[in-house]
Amino acid sequence: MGLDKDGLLRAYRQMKTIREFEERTFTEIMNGQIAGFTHLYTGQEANAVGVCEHLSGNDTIISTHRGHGHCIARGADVKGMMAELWGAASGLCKGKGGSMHIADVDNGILGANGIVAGGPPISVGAALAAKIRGRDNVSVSFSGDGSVNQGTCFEAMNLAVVLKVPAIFVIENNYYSEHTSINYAVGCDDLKARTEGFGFPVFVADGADFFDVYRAAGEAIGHARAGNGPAGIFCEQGRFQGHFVGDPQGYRGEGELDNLRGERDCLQHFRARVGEYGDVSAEELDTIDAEVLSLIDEAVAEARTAPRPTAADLDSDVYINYAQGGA
Amino acid sequence: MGLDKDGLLRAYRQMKTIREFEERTFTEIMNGQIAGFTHLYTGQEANAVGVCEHLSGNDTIISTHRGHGHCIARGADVKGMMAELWGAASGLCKGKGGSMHIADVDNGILGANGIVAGGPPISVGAALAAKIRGRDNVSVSFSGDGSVNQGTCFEAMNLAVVLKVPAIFVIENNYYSEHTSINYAVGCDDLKARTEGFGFPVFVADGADFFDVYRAAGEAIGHARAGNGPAGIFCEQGRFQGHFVGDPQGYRGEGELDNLRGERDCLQHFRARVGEYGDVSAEELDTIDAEVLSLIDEAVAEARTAPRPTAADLDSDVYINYAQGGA
Amino acid sequence: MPEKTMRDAINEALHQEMAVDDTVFVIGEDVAGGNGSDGTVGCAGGVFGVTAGLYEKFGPLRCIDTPISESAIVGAAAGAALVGMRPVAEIMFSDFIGVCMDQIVNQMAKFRYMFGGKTRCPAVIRFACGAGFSAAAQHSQTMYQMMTAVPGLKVVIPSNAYDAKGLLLSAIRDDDPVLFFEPKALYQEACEVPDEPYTIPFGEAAMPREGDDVTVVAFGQMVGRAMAAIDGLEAQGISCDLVDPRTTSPLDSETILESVAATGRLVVVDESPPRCGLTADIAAMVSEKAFRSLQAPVKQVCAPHTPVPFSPDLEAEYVPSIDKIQAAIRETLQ
Amino acid sequence: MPEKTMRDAINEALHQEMAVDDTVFVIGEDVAGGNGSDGTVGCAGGVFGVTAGLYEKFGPLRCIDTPISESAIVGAAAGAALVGMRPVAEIMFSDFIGVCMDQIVNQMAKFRYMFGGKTRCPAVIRFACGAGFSAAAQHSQTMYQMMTAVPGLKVVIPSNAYDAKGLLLSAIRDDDPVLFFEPKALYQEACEVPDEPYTIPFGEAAMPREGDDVTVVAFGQMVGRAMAAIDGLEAQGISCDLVDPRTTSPLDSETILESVAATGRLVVVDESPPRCGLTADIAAMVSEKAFRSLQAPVKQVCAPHTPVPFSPDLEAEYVPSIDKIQAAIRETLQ
Ligand SMILES: Cc1ncc(C[n+]2csc(CCOP(=O)(O)OP(=O)(O)O)c2C)c(N)n1
Ligand SMILES: Cc1ncc(C[n+]2csc(CCOP(=O)(O)OP(=O)(O)O)c2C)c(N)n1
Ligand SMILES: [Mg+2]
Ligand SMILES: [Mg+2]
Repeated sequence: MGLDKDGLLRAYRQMKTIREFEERTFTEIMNGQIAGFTHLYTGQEANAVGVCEHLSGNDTIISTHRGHGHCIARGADVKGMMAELWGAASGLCKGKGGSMHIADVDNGILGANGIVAGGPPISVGAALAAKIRGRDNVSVSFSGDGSVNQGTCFEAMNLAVVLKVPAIFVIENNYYSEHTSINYAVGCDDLKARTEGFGFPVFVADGADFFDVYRAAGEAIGHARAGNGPAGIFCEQGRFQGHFVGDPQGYRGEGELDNLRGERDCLQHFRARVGEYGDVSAEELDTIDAEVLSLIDEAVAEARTAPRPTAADLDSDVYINYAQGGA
Repeated sequence: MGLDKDGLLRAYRQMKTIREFEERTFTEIMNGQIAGFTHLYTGQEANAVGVCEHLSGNDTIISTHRGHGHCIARGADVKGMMAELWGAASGLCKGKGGSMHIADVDNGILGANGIVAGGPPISVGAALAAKIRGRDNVSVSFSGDGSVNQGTCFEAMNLAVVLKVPAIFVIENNYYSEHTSINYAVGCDDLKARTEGFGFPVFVADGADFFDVYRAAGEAIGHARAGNGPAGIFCEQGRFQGHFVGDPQGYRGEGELDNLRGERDCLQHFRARVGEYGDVSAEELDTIDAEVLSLIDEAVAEARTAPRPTAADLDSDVYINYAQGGA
Repeated sequence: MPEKTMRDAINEALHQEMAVDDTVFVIGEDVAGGNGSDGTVGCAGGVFGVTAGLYEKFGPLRCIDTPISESAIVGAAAGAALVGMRPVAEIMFSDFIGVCMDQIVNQMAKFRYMFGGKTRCPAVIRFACGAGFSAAAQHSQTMYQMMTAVPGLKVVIPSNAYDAKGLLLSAIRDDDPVLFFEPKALYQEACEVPDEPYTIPFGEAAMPREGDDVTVVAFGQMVGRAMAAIDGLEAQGISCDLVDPRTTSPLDSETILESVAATGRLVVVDESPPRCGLTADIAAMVSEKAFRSLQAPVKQVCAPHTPVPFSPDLEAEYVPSIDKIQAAIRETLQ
Repeated sequence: MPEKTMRDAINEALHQEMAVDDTVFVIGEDVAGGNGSDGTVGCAGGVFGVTAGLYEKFGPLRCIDTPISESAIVGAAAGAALVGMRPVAEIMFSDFIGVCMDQIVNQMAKFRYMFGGKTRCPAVIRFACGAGFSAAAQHSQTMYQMMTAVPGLKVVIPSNAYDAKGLLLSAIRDDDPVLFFEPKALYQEACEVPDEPYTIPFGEAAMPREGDDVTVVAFGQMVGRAMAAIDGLEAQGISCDLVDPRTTSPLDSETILESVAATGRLVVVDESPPRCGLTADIAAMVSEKAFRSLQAPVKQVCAPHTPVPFSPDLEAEYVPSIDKIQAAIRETLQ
């Protein structure tokens, strides 16, 4: 496994933080507290954390419209994120970005991204930079099962192979792109094979099982860090919520959601199986649960009362510098 | 084979017409007679003809920047094409399109296309129309070995499978995209497998061998016409000219061009092997050669003296009708 | 007459035209919804519900879901149109023109010209556009100003449900490619809309307010605000012509110029950023053609030169407000 | 001073900046050429030869060939820039913005704003643009007018070799994303260009002609024609200011306005089509801000509202000619 006790506890804390962040966000949206389009990551936490626990230093990620989990997993400030959802001036993006654009570039987060498959080409660029500089860092992009049908995603995969750069393509199959099943939108029968056809290995993981994702991610990232070019990670795990908050989910089969929440919860799974990997007690995890809950409470309380941006903030941050005569 | 004597003679005539059209175009460009960017199909004639001899009626093709051969093979008027290269008002596109936009939509030619991989999505649309109408026609797009790395090409292939439409993807591997080898630009080792990964069969042919292309195209087109969804045809054959007229071709290996012209000429091959497929004499082919040459001579003579478009023609044909107040 | 929302008016237009013309079909992401799932096919009807019921009524060959492949969607529409169909493609947000611009700008728009006038491409592409949902920088742009710049495209921006229905029917029957921009902030706005099909010709502006002092030209979402701004100034004795061009390409410059000839003053309102936009386009045209009648500089009221911000507070500052429109009107009267 | 073509001046700027800053690299289709072949790697140096010699000098990690994947090229530049590199990507023809617009318009341009000002994206994208080669509708567009509409992008259009070198060095050193449009008709045009590196600041127009009667503003390829037009009018006793903005975003509106304050007349020349373009942009700005000084309507001289035709005869009619520019200047004096 390669995770010591601290590592196991940290991984759990990260997953739990994502879960509670998302559940609370859901509540606050239903309360009318948060504006805009918000896509929750609830249920898929093990994907993000299983991958990001391998990252540090100059390693970067680039995320999707469903980005909260990836950002938290890579270490984004949770309070800054919550404030951002509220559109507060203290938000990670000063309220200018919102849920779909949370970023922290200096800390390796090249941003959530509102454009499906907007991220993979950019990720290849960060990977290319690593190669040019002779660094061993990797660049991770997350894509959904729907996103892989966008041309930009294919281009990025091929270019990464051509340039042999350390780009990691994480494909999160949650079975749907919006209201459409992967069975329909991906024409071929075997998405893993289609992806491998581009010329890099894809490691498959059960996204309900943190330990399995962590293993697969380790193999993929190890491959790339060693200078062997790109690699893929293919995680299967349904989302517990609708595509966006408010989605009536008419595409779900009977009992599908109950089954997901009941049988395929990565937090439950972690608790049930962590003993195989280290000496972690239920109490320790309970303590984390409580800490996480109070962190989220604080984050919400602060976001709620944080100052809002004003008209004066509107047109800053478009350019770093705009020479004389700027618009 | 399925080609009777008339069919064999027609196929040869088509290939020869393309060859002479291109050789003459080369000469006229060198003479400064033809403006613009022109990409010649010399050497690849069997690809276009081997495919298009299966087409008729409502079947459509969409071509590339290297489009003369495809258009002639699908039946475009050779004189209209030559006049178009000259920018004459009598050109197939009234001089407005030029080499990269030769089209004859009413006769199944949805156009050459200056945008690499611009064609495949459009071809899927024509195929979709066939399916909606319950017709058995097919829609063929041509792409080069470089073009298959453009995102639009991947999107089109996946969508064709999803919608199960009779789209035929012809991939012409002439080993280069401009100055770059397929060995570099296609990251994986097996382009056929990468393409098949999208979920349709790809039939491989030797592009120097008309009979082989005709066979592979028959299988692919038969598959699609029968309602089984898209299919691919993969032809390998080098081009005898540079990427465009004027290309210094520094990427060629020693003897490469001599070998192509000497060993892999589809016209020579046809003459050498046609006896296996039908009772065609060298004299009959010689007659065709002479007829083709005089057709091209006439086409050039007419193009040279054809009236040019004038300022009055500039802004017609932008819209079919533009209601009051148009720009 | 029954009141209908813009969403329902568009939906009705689609239902009616598909019923009478079997070359019309819709294609896009989740225009049906549920395909391949264990749930209900047709459950979505578009993420804004605009194509609701089409799958049930016309089946899978005429209400076609796609993967997330906008270039392929537009290309499929373009190709089908070239061979005689009348596709209505949906690109969910106009911002996504970014991933399919080539098929719109270099293909559809140019076929007829490049092919010497020997073809037609009667495709319609529908987009939800504009700000107002806190949808941030990649889901709130208008984009119609950039598309107005493209010869070969017709560009439609309805400002109310009535116009939306009539303009969409015209768009589908038009033999040229038409981009149809639906300000998403207006989907829920209702007005009287006849049940029967009707068309509104392109290139004919509407004039929802008439007055003497100032000409106001506004687009899409801004028409309602301009109306409110004008109504609010009535008490102060200011009266305005309000011109809603409805289509920006073709543009009804006559109506605008006639109005300016009478008022001598012009305010142009759009929610896009200022550079190379529609407000400049109109202002330049009027400043040239009505030079002698203009008694004051043409005022442009538009968004600042910034991406659309997420924060509701900032977004409210970003989109031209009634106040700002009124201030501009007053300024031209000084 | 030595004379150099615009191609060579740009090439020199790339060589010089790559020599002193190892975060600079070039990436694009055939910027080296020959990769994977049995021939010579580096044989192309770009299809217009602009990147010639960079592969030989700086090797495969800094002169990077790519597949035909423009979205991936721009994305790669954007991503590398986000993590501190200074990529110079080449998109062969500006028309191909169609297949990579999202990465330019929705990604690069908006990072800084969306991310609350906490990042920078110092990428340069170079494009060959404009008409003049009979390259027809998909290889002759300018596109810079559409990109000027996009907040977050800086847009540069050099009109001669000297400016091209200085502006490119500024572009590479700039911390914002810069789109650099090279009028391909000018690649072979030469003028005096110093051997040393130098920069030209953005937002500062050049004034290659000075005069009293009319202000002419022209962009890119049109600057030379405007110069010829103005020189030709001298004999008739007409003298003009010629403003070459050099960058359209930022735009040096001061210089334009100062000139118009003196002349009272303005002609704006660009080779793009008229709608929502740069001529309208400038005309509207001046008509508003210099309303009282203008003694005649602002004249826009631009292409018609059509795609670029192939035929050399038609293309010659399409692009604004010296005659048309002179006619417009004379008209403003009537
Ligand atoms: C280019 C583009 N097309 C469409 C959309 C609208 N959209 C947002 S999310 C989404 C579905 C994405 O599906 P998937 O990649 O599987 O990710 P998931 O939502 O399942 O996490 C769509 C179609 C978009 N944001 N960008
Ligand atoms: C989108 C786009 N990118 C780049 C080009 C420039 N270009 C024209 S042809 C070509 C190479 C095409 O290679 P391939 O698909 O193998 O076709 P071939 O020329 O070999 O027939 C390139 C890069 C283009 N026309 N369109
Ligand atoms: Mg999904
Ligand atoms: Mg090739």
